[in-house]
Amino acid sequence: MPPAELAEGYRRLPVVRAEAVGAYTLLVLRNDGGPVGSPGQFFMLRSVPEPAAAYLPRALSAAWADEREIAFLLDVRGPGTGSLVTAGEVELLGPLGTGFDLRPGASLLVGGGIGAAILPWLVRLLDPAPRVVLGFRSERHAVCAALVDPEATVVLDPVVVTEPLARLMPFAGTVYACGPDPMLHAVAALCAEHDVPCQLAMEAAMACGFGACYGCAVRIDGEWKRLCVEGPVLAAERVMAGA
Amino acid sequence: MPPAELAEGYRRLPVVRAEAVGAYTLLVLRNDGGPVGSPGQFFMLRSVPEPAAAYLPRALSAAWADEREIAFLLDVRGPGTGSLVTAGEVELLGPLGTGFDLRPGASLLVGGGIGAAILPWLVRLLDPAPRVVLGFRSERHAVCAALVDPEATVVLDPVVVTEPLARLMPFAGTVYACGPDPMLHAVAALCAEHDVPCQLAMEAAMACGFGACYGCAVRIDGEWKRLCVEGPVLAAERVMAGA
Amino acid sequence: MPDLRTAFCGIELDVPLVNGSGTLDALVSGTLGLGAFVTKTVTLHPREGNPPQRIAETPAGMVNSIGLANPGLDRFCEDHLPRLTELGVPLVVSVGGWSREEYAVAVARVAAHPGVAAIELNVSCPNVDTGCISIGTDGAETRALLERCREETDLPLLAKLSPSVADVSAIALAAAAGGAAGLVLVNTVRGMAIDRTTLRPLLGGGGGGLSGPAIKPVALHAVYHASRATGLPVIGMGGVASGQDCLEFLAAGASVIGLGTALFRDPSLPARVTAELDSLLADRGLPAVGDCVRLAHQPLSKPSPQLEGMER
Amino acid sequence: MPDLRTAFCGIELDVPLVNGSGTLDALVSGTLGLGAFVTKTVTLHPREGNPPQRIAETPAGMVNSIGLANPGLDRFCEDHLPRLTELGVPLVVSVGGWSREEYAVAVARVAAHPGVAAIELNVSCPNVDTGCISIGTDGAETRALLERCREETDLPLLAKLSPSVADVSAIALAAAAGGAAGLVLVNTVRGMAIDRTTLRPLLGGGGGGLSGPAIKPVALHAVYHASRATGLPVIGMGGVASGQDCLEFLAAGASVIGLGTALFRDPSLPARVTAELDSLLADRGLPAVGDCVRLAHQPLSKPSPQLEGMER
Ligand SMILES: Cc1cc2nc3c(=O)[nH]c(=O)nc-3n(C[C@H](O)[C@H](O)[C@H](O)COP(=O)(O)OP(=O)(O)OC[C@H]3O[C@@H](n4cnc5c(N)ncnc54)[C@H](O)[C@@H]3O)c2cc1C
Ligand SMILES: Cc1cc2nc3c(=O)[nH]c(=O)nc-3n(C[C@H](O)[C@H](O)[C@H](O)COP(=O)(O)OP(=O)(O)OC[C@H]3O[C@@H](n4cnc5c(N)ncnc54)[C@H](O)[C@@H]3O)c2cc1C
Ligand SMILES: Cc1cc2nc3c(=O)[nH]c(=O)nc-3n(C[C@H](O)[C@H](O)[C@H](O)COP(=O)(O)O)c2cc1C
Ligand SMILES: Cc1cc2nc3c(=O)[nH]c(=O)nc-3n(C[C@H](O)[C@H](O)[C@H](O)COP(=O)(O)O)c2cc1C
Ligand code: FES
Ligand code: FES
Repeated sequence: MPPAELAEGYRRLPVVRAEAVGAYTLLVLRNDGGPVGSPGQFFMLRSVPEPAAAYLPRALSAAWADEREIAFLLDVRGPGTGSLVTAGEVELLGPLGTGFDLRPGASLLVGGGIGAAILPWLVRLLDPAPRVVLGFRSERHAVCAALVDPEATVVLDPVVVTEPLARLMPFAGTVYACGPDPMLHAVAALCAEHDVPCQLAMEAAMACGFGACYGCAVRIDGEWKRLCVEGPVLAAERVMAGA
Repeated sequence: MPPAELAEGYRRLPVVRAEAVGAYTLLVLRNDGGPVGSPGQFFMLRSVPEPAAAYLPRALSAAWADEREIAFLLDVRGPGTGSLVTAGEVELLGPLGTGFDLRPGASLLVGGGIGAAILPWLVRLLDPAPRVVLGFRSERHAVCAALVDPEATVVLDPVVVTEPLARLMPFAGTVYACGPDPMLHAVAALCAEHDVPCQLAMEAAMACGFGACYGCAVRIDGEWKRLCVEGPVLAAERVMAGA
Repeated sequence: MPDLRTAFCGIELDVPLVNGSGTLDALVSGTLGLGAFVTKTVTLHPREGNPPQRIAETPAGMVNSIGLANPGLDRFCEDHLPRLTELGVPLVVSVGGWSREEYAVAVARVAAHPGVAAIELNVSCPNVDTGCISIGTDGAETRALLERCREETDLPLLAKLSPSVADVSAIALAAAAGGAAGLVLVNTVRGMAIDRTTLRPLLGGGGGGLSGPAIKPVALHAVYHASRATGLPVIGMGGVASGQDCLEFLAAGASVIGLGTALFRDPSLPARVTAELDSLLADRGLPAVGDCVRLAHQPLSKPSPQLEGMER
Repeated sequence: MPDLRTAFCGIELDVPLVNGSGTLDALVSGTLGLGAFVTKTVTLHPREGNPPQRIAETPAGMVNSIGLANPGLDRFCEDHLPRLTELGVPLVVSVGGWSREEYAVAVARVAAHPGVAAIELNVSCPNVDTGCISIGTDGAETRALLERCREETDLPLLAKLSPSVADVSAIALAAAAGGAAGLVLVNTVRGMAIDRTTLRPLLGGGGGGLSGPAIKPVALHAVYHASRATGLPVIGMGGVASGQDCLEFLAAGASVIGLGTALFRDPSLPARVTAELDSLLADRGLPAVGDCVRLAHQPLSKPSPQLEGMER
């Protein structure tokens, strides 16, 4: 975010609806025409009025977004996400960070758990239509697969996404992945093995989202670097460097 | 409150309405049939969900109350009262402390500012109907006088309530007063001079309301004592002792 | 049903919950389901306490400047103590003073009373300028105080310490060396409130002590380090408001949990926390509350039954 | 319009607001309307910082264990410093170290650079076990450090102190005696977070530093006492989140206010606080921000224009 926009701070948006999608919750905000960025970037969100139990804002990447609405798919884990899905209004800062770098040619999307949250938007933008492989903990968690791609290949625990993925290797195109760290590392290793370009959308605990707190340290280029500044989407090589 | 009831803690009640009464706000709760006590006792209130800006509950005496509704007249000063008048639900503990001791015979009610808040209920219970003298900072603050008694004598700054009160002395009955400390001391002094029995409803910053914190110290019997345990309504002599 | 009974310095508690000294008057409100009752700190001479305003609300907490208001040792022993020993739960008496001898006199008098389970030495009250707080910031003084009081009684002596020191472990070790049977951590954190209108110190006593959820991380730090350093049993407190908070204090090294400021917001807290603790232990498959104590001192690589069935 | 300009140790600020060291990277986000910029603490050698998790949310605040991540003096001076001096606001460089000589080397190198307005000595980082924090808990060490660094530069030296000591005034007096031109109060309060699932210390560094509104009363206490004890100008911080908070810190003795954790929640904070401060001063009829400084040190009986038109 350019410093001048950042200095204007959070903007307040009304919640249009918050509804269960299996084990997750879809939160839809009415956008005021403000910028939404691109898939893989993220926003910092907090609910209004300030909840006593969640002092810090929460990082979320949009499931889809345009000038009229911004949607998030949430895994409600604690007080921050809990207060967001019951709020009437939320405040949001962003888009922040660097999203996916959409490459020409074929694409393969890999999502694990709530990592699937940010794929619907990507699916809409990719042409030709991507292949999608998703892994979930349970049927309830897998309900959201329909939001991403009704034709997605879905595996459930104990099967891991790298199983179907391996069968698609070597893939002649770009792999875009989002999910828990161990999954991302496995996907990156598989892609490296087959020399397939791969981008990873990562997560870290974030206090600010704009490079101020140094809280979001992730191993990048073999060092602890700020995910909100370098990512959250990173070329797989940068994550694997020295790993 | 008996220990066994106290141990059950706060009870949650829905807000029926919150409406401006001049400079003050009337907050009406739907009671669940729970105990309401008597005029001059008080409740501790907090809004739901917990507001980030008000950790402690707030002490309020009811304007009137029965098994169906409990009403409070509030002077919105800070985050606690502010969150109460915008809440959909509140939690309340009480009735706490000792209220007015309703004496047979004639009565005279004196209220200063938001001190008038607790008089409507008293007016309803007293028989014969009391004389009422109220003092306010401005016309806007005086609007609530109608809730207490449409026939009340109302004075505005810079006139003080002790002016009309002095003209009613010696009063052949009991004086019940609520308002800021300097007013209460002046009323008590006037009553003492004329040997008129007088009860004062006092205020102090309270953290708990049930004798636990020792925060609500007031000069009583010439010592710092807990207002929530000894009062909040006190015989004027106890307040004047050693003052 | 997990077993919530706990033995602390030889005292048997039905639930591992006590009040923080000065945060409950059981003679007014009963003990609300606590496993033991701790009195407000009593001093040799009666103290009226500080003039109002005595409390100020702060973010997620409050600052108080009560100033050790108490009836003094004589009236306490004659009037209060007999009624306190009838409460039906073990009784801990908190004493404070301005010199070693004052403490020693108080300890001897209180210990002479049947029905007192332990004596807590408050060497950490921030609301008096001299005396207890200055003892509790000095390791040698703390040790000497414990040694002197040890001469007066065989009852367990507990040292209540302040987190407002550079190294709480050092003070805890000194208390241990002096013969403390257990530690009580933490007292309030030194703080101050400024009146938003007059812009002068808000509290009658000038400064005050910060308590409530705001100080929970400070308290966990003190409990963790003092417990590791001394190995003594600890009553842990500072901002506890839920069963989950209790679990964290137990893991940090406490074996009994103190409830303070959060009681002011909710007198049903002991009952609620007991229920929450019970179900949290059951979820983890832990048979007794003692199984949580000091977990945070052990590396995670050890087999950790308490994680079974848990998901991040 | 009240005059918000402030002179602090000879540095001219358009608004009396700075960031707390380590809570803003101006090279990424700009200075957001602050009156001066303070760098993250730089050390002689590069530091990667602590492994994650580095931050934990707590009631009305957070605990961090960043571990002084910084590029080291060389890269800082070559790469960062030239860009930082172009920000358009006065620049304060924060330095830390593990010995007096390390600080002295860093001070000399930084001072050699044109465009540095002052140097802040961080003797209070809770996220490293030795070094700066152990200096800042010891008056004699603190004084000797200031004296040694004084030899290297004529730039104003500011001492950034920890509130996690028994007597912050004593450390402040030692810094003053050593030649500190001003004080920066407070660094984070020592704290800890326990992982709610594993029940082990949550932060990669074990313990951490508590910041945010939770510590505001602790910070006000430190500012009030250190300012009274030394008479030095103070940059006051700890949980500031509004213009009203600023007023309280000014009254307690600060002449410049530091914004830290609250910036994480709201990058528009400097602009909002400036507007609020402006209108609060106007409401009180105070012509300049300096008129608030140290008000809390004066008894209320003095004529108090700042109360005119105010009602409790
Ligand atoms: C760039 C990015 C995009 C994200 N997109 C989504 C999304 O689309 N949908 C979704 O459900 N979640 C997403 N997350 C994760 C989401 O931010 C966390 O689940 C959320 O902050 C947890 O908050 P809580 O109150 O539910 O839980 P709590 O556990 O109470 O959170 C407590 C604190 O821990 C921090 N924290 C701990 N672990 C993490 C983590 N792995 N990631 C982030 N914060 C953490 C939180 O920020 C907060 O400060 C994203 C995270 C990042 C960094
Ligand atoms: C027994 C009793 C009955 C009361 N009845 C009423 C009533 O019917 N209507 C009404 O409007 N007000 C009443 N009050 C006063 C009311 O409690 C305070 O105005 C209110 O707590 C202020 O909260 P706030 O968030 O608006 O303001 P803040 O100033 O933000 O309150 C901050 C803190 O200061 C405390 N505090 C400071 N001064 C006082 C004081 N004089 N009294 C109580 N708390 C104080 C509050 O409890 C709170 O913890 C009563 C007080 C008492 C003790
Ligand atoms: C109003 C109040 C009065 C207190 N009085 C005493 C006291 O007399 N003696 C003592 O040792 N501690 C006293 N304390 C400290 C508490 O016992 C407890 O150690 C501290 O408040 C931290 O716990 P909490 O955050 O749960 O309140 C008092 C605390 C409060 C808030
Ligand atoms: C994430 C984080 C990193 C910090 N890094 C430093 C640092 O490098 N050097 C320093 O002197 N203080 C550092 N601090 C302390 C702040 O500058 C400030 O003194 C403290 O956070 C209190 O202010 P606050 O409550 O407004 O955040 C850091 C604080 C935080 C929260
Ligand atoms: S979230 Fe604060 S630096 Fe990345
Ligand atoms: S309000 Fe707590 S003792 Fe009276």
